[in-house]
Amino acid sequence: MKRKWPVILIVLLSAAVIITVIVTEHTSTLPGRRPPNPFAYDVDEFRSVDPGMIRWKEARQVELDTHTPRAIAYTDGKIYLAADNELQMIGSDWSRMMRRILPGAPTCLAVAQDGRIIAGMGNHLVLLNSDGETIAESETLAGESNITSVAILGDNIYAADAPGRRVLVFNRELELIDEFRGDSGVSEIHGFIVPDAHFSLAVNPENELWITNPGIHALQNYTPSGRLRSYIQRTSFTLEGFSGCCNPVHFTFLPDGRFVTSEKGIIRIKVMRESGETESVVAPSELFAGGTRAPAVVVDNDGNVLALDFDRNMIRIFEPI
Amino acid sequence: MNIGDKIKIAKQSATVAGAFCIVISLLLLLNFLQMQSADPLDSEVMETLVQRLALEPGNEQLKKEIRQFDLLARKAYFTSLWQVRTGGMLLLFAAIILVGALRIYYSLIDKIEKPDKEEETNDITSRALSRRWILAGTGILIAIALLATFTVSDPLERYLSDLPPPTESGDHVERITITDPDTRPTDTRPTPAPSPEDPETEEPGTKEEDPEEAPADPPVTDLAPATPTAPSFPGATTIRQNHNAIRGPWSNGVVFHENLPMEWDGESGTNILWKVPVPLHAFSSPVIWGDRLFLTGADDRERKVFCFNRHSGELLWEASADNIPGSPATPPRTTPDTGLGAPSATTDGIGVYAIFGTGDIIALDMEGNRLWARNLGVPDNHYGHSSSLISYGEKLFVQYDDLDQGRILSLNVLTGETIWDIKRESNVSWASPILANVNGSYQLVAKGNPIVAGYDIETGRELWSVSAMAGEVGPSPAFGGGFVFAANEYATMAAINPETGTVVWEDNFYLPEVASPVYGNGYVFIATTYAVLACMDAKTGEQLWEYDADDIFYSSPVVAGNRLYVTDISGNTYIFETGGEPNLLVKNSLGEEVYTTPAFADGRIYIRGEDYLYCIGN
Amino acid sequence: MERKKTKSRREFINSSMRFGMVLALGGIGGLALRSSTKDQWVWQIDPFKCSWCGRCATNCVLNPSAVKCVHAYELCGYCDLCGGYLIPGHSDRSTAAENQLCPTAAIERKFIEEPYYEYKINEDLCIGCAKCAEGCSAFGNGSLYLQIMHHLCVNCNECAIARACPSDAIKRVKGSEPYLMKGDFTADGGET
Amino acid sequence: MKLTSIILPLLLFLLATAIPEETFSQQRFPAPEFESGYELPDVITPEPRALALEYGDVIVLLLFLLVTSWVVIKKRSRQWILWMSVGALLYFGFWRNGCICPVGSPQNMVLSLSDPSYAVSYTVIAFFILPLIFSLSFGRVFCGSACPLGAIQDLVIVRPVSVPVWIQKSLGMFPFVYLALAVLYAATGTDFIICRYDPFVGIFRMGAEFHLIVLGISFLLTGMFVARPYCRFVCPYGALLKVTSIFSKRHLSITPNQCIQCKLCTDSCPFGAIDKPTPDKLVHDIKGRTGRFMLYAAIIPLLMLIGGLALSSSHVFLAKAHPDVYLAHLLIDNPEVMDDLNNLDVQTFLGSDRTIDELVESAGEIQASFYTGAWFTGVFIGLVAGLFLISQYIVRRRTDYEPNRGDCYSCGRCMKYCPVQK
Repeated sequence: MKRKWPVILIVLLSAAVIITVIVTEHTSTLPGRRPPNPFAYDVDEFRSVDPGMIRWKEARQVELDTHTPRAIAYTDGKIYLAADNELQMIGSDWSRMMRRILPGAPTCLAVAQDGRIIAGMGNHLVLLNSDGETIAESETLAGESNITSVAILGDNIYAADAPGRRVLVFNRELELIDEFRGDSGVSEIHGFIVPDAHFSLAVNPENELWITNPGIHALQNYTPSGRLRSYIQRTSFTLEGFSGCCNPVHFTFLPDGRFVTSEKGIIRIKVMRESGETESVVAPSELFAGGTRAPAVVVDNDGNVLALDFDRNMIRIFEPI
Repeated sequence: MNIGDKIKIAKQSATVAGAFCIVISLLLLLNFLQMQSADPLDSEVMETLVQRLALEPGNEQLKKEIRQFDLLARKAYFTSLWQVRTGGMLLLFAAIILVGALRIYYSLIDKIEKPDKEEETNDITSRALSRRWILAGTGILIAIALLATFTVSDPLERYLSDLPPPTESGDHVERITITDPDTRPTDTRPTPAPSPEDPETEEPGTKEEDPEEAPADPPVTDLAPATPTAPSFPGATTIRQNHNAIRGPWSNGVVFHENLPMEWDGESGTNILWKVPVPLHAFSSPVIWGDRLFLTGADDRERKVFCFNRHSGELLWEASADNIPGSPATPPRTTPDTGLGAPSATTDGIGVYAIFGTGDIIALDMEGNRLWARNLGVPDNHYGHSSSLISYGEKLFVQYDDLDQGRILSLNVLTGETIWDIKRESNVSWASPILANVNGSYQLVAKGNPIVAGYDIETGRELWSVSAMAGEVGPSPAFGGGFVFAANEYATMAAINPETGTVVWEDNFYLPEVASPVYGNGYVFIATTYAVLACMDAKTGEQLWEYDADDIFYSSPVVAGNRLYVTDISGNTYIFETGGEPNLLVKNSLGEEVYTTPAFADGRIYIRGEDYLYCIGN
Repeated sequence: MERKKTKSRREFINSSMRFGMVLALGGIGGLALRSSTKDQWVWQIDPFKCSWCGRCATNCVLNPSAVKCVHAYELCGYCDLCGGYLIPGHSDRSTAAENQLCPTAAIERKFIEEPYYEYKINEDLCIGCAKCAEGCSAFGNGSLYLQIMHHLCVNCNECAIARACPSDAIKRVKGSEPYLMKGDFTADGGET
Repeated sequence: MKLTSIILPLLLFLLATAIPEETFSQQRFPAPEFESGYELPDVITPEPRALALEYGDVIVLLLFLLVTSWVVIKKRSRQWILWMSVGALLYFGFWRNGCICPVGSPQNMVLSLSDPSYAVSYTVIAFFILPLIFSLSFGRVFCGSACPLGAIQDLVIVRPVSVPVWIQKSLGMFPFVYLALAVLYAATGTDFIICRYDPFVGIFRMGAEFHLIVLGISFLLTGMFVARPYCRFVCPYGALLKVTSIFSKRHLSITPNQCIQCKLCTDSCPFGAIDKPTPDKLVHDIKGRTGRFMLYAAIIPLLMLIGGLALSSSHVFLAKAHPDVYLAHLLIDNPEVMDDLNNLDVQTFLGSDRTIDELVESAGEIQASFYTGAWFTGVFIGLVAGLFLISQYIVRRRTDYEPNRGDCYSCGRCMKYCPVQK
């Protein structure tokens, strides 16, 4: 009997330890009881925006009844939306004026003054009339090509081919007449570096052709014949420029010629002066929480920014404050 | 080696192994604590060094320091990893030896076989004890479960019942869905197939309907069975593109057209595209469908509907509202400032519908052929009936408040049959009903005296009602920004939430007598009969500005985009920018008195003056 | 005589109970077989759900963790300025320690040609802390992401990281398709 | 390892050829065309353990069970069992890192029945079923020498003390309670508590979180004096084995021939699993016993009802083990945690695209399923308590020393001590 006491003591002690361990293990692993992340990498400071810079407010959200929005364009009070495999024309009162199934999945859109619509279909272009009927089709591009952006300037149609890292020039009959890769020989600027499927071009109100060079965080102005005229290059982890791999993703112009740029990674939309300084923020990244894709942007006649939010499947309208 | 030696060896090796175990365990524990307290990878020293470098990017010395520290830290980290792994192996090894030695030791000293000393009787008592403890154990378990019940409350129900769901974004973002002309609710509507008994089964008020009228119906009766799909009624999109009722789509004072003319002059003819004399005077306003514009006119002898080509001003046809069963032989007495033609017509592209002060209501097709006509009973109205019509789908809505009773009817636009007819708590009124899209479904909002109420358009059921009006109720309600706005002289200006039927704010500084309020882009505008145009914040009712016009307002203001159009009775149209500041963009004179509300089309404004109908455009 | 009776009764109870249990076992087994797979389950991280909380590094039963960073080379931009490699505010875009984000310097940066750089993970050094993955997602293409390395994973019946994962990104996947690859949007990887 | 290194590239190759090339070229953005001839490195994706090896584990288990049965019934050798348990410890424990193991398998079985998206693999079914079938045939041969958890405990028994019968009986209920809770938590998709609190898996892996190591060492320390504490008082799979073993067809017997009543075997069994011959008193007390038996049998439904009521009323407490429920409660009760930037779980949730409404809804559903589940659990626990009680009134007439079929682990110690030879 005497010799049993230490044994019982040890057993009781162990039992106590076992129970304590199980209870502490249970409680310490409940959500919210775990320690903070020792490897925290705080990118929030790059996300946060000085409220004074936000000079736009989100006024409306237009929910789309399609699954996969693909591209947006705007001309004369009408929104052209490519979603799923159809093309829609939406009036300024948000009534649908046209809805038509396209022969494929569009990747980008542009609308001419006369109402004709040019849709990039991955490896070729399609010209549609204002009712969405196909008028002409370009030849299918050889090799790996994906037209991610298209714009009309004068008699030419410019299409950005991201995998090809080139800009294709078509005439109005959709015949390929030229292409250029951006290597202009001006200073040490490299040709188009397109590290992912985002390569965008647009024409500003002064009829200048601007093309992104996302690999070096630049917006470049080209002559219609494809010679580099000028460029803006801003690399920065902060709001001051574009950061990381391949920004800006989309851009467009305000009526007075300022840039509206849309970035991925830390998703945000901001307005940049023609000189390259960030002027204001249209939408900080918290408005795109959980999102993964940079929204496509267009500007309407009133100077509001319309952002096609791919993740939320809606058009979001930002008005200047 | 005898058994004593074996025991000795086993004992010694157990002791050594045990001590070894303890040492290794302590070392491991130490290592563990060290790793816990100072994770070299998350070191503050490193952080400060890097921060310093950010300030002085060129400091080579600092860089060198960082590199050294980094190397050290990583070395330490991987060394401690190695230590843990090796320590664990050693511990395991030592533990195996310890256990083995102990087993041998005990098996050696326990070789002596001892007889069992337990008493036989133990069994019964131990069984009793077991039972007790099994019961006790069960009791403890249940006690723990019950205790747990009381220590934990279920907040989910509280959340679901009490808390309003915390909205993550506090900003007010308007949600829009794209309206689609293809998804008309009326498509699935059962086609009205009038059977011979139908007119007889109507309520007493319409009993007088003459069977002779039946021949007037053929276009409809033929149409319905012949084409089972029936005429499809315009959806919201199409209605928006037209000006189907007074004050535009839904009678709401908001139009959706672009490129509207900004400047004109009636005297010099600047931007007056055409101007035609009004064939028959009335105070009704023009309505537009496609390229047709409709007007009504009335006097004691005749009541007529006119159709114009809105592009050229050519009179396409006119139709008389005569030979209507139940129509009074002598028209009721009215005052000159109302007359028998005060209500405006409405159209849906299939027909045009007009009502007159006699209680006659007539439906014509787009070519002027009569579809049906009936008399709703002569209104008992000391000024004259003036509520305008509005239709949606197959329903035509008539606000018919007179001195006798408050009443609202819905008629079938194809047959004129009553769909529903409700009495309401209202005195005589002169306001017109509007349609408001509340949470995706339309309701009819009608202002009376004293109530402002919303009605289910399908059944006429009153959805909500607010008693806020007084006096002689003339202005119609307006809807926008989620609120119904109702204002009347001698009463109040009230913003009503139609979802709850509550007054959100009230104000009575500026009140209209004739012209209806209008909502646009967050503001409400009121045009008064004392020549003041006032603007308020639609959310709060805060008065933002007022503008003193040349003359008083009878014509209702209309919002198009970010412009406000309002015309005084001298014929001056003021165009404001909708906003918190009075920003008069331009003032245009027509040179003729205007009591009606203009109609808008793409790039065009149509104004009915006292004598002429004007088309204004660039 | 009586004893024999009880014995046979007991045997009867025994064998009928045994029979019942065999039936029950067969029933359970059959039910389980109805929704069974000949494949095995392994744990994997859905890179599209991962929120880079760092618990993969601290909560795995293994030390260092079986979670490692993998690099979808196809997705990588090969940029000079890499948000997954360089700390923000780096003094220089070089491989020196003061510029590196990775706490164990497990990412090897190599110049390929103007203007491209290769980033390669040294798996032995990687501890699965997700710092680079977070940087790459915030600033880049998201080509750096975490996966559970199956030659290291002991395939616990209940993964300790899965329990700790705040974004529910760790799930069981079929052993025949044990990785949820980025850059391959063919299966359920891209659309979920 | 050799095998994997051959199979691995083969599998990779098969995998690559199985996916149509087109999808790759379309969906993957092509890397830049490097002029220097640089080629993209391959993404390293080592394959998991080959399926064949998993099936190999089943075969190893089957072998262990077969050989142990043979040894226990025919060969009657403690030595064999000892070495086999060392083998099981090395193979299933240290080599296979304690996973896969039948002890946790009921959870997988239950999950596959409750969650249609989870299909249980054949291996797990085999691991769950095989020991039970052997237990129905030959007693708990799995515990004796195939279970790594049992083996590690068995090997550290140094100085066993005899645990009083009443402790053994009352604590013996716990495995059933534990099993019921484990089923509840597995069925609701909350947790695999058996695996989570498995004390030895950390030792098998030579690494775990600190407190789990402490747990393992505590169990082993206890196990030096109280033999097999986990098996006897915790193991939920043991509960299943116990029930099946009671009705086993053949069972280990202490003596190959006539018992000589030397009582040596009772002393040899560290688990108190040897039934003595029935004392005469007990045999003669049959009348009062039957009455009590009937009384307690009548009480069982009442116990089941009480158990069901008690457990179901505490379903919210039980459900809080589910992270969703816990988080929902946390966010409702302490909304200020939303501002706590260090609270990763809350912050991650807020950053996700789930709304609190959705979370509350899912938590509500989980709680509802816990309510139903807790009823079943409670009723089961009541039933177990009742059966434990009435079993105290069952007396089997025994003239010899016999192993208790439910509690015997087939370790063979008694056979070794038995002086009777064949």
